[in-house]
Amino acid sequence: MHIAEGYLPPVQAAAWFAVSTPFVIHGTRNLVHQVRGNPDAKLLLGASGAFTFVLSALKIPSVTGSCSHPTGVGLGAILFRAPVMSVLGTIVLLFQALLLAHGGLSTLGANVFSMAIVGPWVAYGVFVLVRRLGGGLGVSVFCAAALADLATYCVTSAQLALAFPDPDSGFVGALAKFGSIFALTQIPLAISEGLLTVLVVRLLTRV
Amino acid sequence: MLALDAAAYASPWRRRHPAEKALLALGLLGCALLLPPWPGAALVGVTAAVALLGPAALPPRLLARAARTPLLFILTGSVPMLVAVSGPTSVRWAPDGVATAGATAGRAAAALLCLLLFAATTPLADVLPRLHRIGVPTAVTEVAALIYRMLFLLLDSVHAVRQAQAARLGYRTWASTYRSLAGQAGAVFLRAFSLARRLEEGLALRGYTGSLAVRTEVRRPSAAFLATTVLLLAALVLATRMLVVTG
Amino acid sequence: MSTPLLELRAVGFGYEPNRPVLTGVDLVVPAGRRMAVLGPNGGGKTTLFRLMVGALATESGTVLVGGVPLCRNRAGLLAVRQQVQLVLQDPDDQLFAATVFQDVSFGPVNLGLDDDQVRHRCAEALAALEISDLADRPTHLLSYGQRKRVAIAGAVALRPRVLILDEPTAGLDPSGVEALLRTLDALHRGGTTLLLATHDVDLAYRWADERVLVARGHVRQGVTGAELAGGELLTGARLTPAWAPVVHRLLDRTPGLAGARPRTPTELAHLLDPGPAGRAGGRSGE
Amino acid sequence: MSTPLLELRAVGFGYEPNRPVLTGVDLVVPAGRRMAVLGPNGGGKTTLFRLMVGALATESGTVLVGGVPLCRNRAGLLAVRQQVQLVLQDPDDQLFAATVFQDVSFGPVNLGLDDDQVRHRCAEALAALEISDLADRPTHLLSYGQRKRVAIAGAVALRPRVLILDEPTAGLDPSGVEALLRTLDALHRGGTTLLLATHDVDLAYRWADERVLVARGHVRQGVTGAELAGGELLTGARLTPAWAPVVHRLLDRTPGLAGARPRTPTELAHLLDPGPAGRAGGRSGE
Repeated sequence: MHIAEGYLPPVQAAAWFAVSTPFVIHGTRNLVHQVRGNPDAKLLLGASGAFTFVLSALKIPSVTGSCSHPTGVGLGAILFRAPVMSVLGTIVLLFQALLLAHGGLSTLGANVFSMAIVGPWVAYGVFVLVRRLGGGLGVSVFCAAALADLATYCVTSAQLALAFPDPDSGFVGALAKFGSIFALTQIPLAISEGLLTVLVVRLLTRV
Repeated sequence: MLALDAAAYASPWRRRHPAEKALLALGLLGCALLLPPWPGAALVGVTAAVALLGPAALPPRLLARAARTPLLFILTGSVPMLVAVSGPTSVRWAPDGVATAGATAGRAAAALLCLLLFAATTPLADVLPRLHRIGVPTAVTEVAALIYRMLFLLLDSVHAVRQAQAARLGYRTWASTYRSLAGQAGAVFLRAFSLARRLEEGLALRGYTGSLAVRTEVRRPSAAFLATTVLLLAALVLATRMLVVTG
Repeated sequence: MSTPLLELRAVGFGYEPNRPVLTGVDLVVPAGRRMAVLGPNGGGKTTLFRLMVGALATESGTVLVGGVPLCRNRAGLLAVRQQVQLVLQDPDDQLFAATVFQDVSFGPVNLGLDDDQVRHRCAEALAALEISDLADRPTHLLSYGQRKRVAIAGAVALRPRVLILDEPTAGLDPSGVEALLRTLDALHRGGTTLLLATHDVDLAYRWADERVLVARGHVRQGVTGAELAGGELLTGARLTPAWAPVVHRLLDRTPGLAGARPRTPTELAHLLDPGPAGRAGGRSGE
Repeated sequence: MSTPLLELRAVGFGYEPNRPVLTGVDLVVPAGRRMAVLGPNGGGKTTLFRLMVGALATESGTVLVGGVPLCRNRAGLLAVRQQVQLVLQDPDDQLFAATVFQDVSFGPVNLGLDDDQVRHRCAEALAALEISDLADRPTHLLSYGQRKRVAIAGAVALRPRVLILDEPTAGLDPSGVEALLRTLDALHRGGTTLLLATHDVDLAYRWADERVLVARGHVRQGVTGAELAGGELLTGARLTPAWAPVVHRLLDRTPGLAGARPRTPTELAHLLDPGPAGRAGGRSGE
């Protein structure tokens, strides 16, 4: 769920940069530390980032007949933990903006917050929680990936609702409007992504 | 393989210093965001489009292809602004709906053209090794450069895997499509990590011990280009002001 | 004469407008033939193959599969894919399941066959490629040559009438090449028509029933042995001549050896010295 | 005699205990030689190369670089890498930077050279590989053959005295192979000692000053042309004989051609028919 370039009013775009920055800095410290201890980690991180980019470029069919893209953050967070995903996610979002015109530079802060921060943290949190509650690997992975996808979409809807409150019912009404228009594609997509992630993890645990 | 990326390498502005193009495109982007959408964003959008199709010589076909998907998103995103809701059943046309939606879509479309102006003229290869000069930690720029190199190898493989699956009837039914997609993701995952391992060995042979520093091609920012850009931006701001006052 | 399995008539294609990759291609693939497709890298071999299996749409001209024009809708592609299978050069691009058996079963499962039939098809394909013992192995732990065989088995499991192989011998060592060619010959005896791309002119000379040259956007069928001995055609295609046809000319001048037609150095050595050394070499070269 | 650039004495190695990959390897690489290293896949060629550059530690025996025993600490490896460079078969295993120039600059920058020297070294290496025009091009938009040259340029930029190339001709078409060999010969004339792994016996026969056979864990230096014509040694290494030495035996029996030593089919064709056709072919094969 990328917010397009220039879509947010300048003040809000700047505010989202301010919100995201501490998380990305924290992730960057984490990454720099990891790389200093083990130079070969750079190559693994590079591979992970490239994998996330390519995963998000897979076209998966959704109910409406159109194709949509998985976010890839669920799998990424399960495999590489949330803080590092915030940096890799930021790089990937920048690449998506510059290589695919998907998302944008002014909306990078907002997109980073929904897709590189909230998504991975929710995925990671849900995964750990469901595992602790005794869920199997499949169930945990499904919940993590599907909920991460849903959380990303909720955050994006909220960001848009904040920017464009409804003239009658304000933020809540706008949230309902944006939420329902994207729910059409996003709920089936979240389920798809959950199922797909389970299949991938199964494939990977078998090899 | 990625049309915008390939266009950036083929662009007549390829050899310009990335800072020149950044000033122009980001300056225009700033104007698109900060100036009133009418007539500011409109002027900026036209300027960016003229720069892209004129001196930057981007083929119009490519511009249309690159802009299609984001424009679709901009338009769907504007639909909710047209209506106002106060309850589950009470929906009416929003009083300023058309104005808000129009202003937002106009601003976003202009901003998109600014983004494309940068993306279609400035290869990431020229940007990434210079990012450390503006304070991005080297570890991050080096990882970003590796991502950039590896993603093309992986896109190649995903493309080939998809073809091979189609040849073996992998997209006949809903179920086979999901199986095929999982296969693609799994294959790319394994590819990504074998790539990392092999590159690790290959780079060790080249003497890698922790730094992936490289030299970039020599380019100097052109003072004329920078000055023209500043003048252009100032002219845009002034023109918008005047139009707002007179309008 | 019976209908050719595959036929191209005046086919033209380009990836970008006004930059043709192939023009005016006429090609007939009769049943039961072993064809070698020779050409330099970037000469259009892979493009030709992708047109043949409907992975690309022709710009002009027609592709006929079993006499019927190829139609790139769902049903048409399904029909083509059960008759013609293309195996790409890099096996890693075609293996995506966890184990060899799962990978080979991909096609039969997608055909909607029942469990028993899927098993039967897989067993058959694995046996044909002489890799039945690898069935349960994870694909990514196999050697390059083994992965090549698994990729071919995945195509064979669909029981195609025509099997197209893009550079199947690339990256194999001489004994690997010989072993693969023996396996392909067994498939051929089983009734499969084979097209094999290569830039090894000697290989094309000794293995194929017919040679096709693809270079500079043009396709030339029925290339003769004499043409593979050197000359304009090869030079134009940036290929080097084969030894065998040149050696045959030399043999015709050598007292007592005129008319001999050895296809490999081993056969030539055996001809020169039919003693035990020659014969020992003969065994290794087969 | 001067000290050999590289020497292996009684070297043994295995990846797992009690499963030796190489045993009792003695090998001398004198300065200025062009050596072909022949052997089947999995025969130990790549392992041998990795031992030579210190990427693997010997289990027994010694590797001497310029007469000095190779020491695998940081300083020792740095010293070796400035003298001996290994280029792997797949260029994608060694290319990591976004453009050709950036990639080639990695080695010199890593050596700590100043900016001018780095640029000088890069220009020199790109010119040696005849890819100066590619300097600005992105790595991911190059052809396979171009990427191979960039990978070699990355090694050449370190000005090694010995350049080891693992299967550099694999995947190239005949004209690509010839062009690369010409480039390597130019490097050789410039003073670089070359080791080139291949399983093309004909290539080893015609290109190299000396041939080394690596098979079944053993290394045999100074393989003769007669041995490449067939026999135990080749059979044991699962390699097929070369045409040229067998053809030479045939020529010695042919009236008027005894003693002629053509190394390629083109040269043989020219010998049989020194007319314009032969000459035209001659140009293409060079």
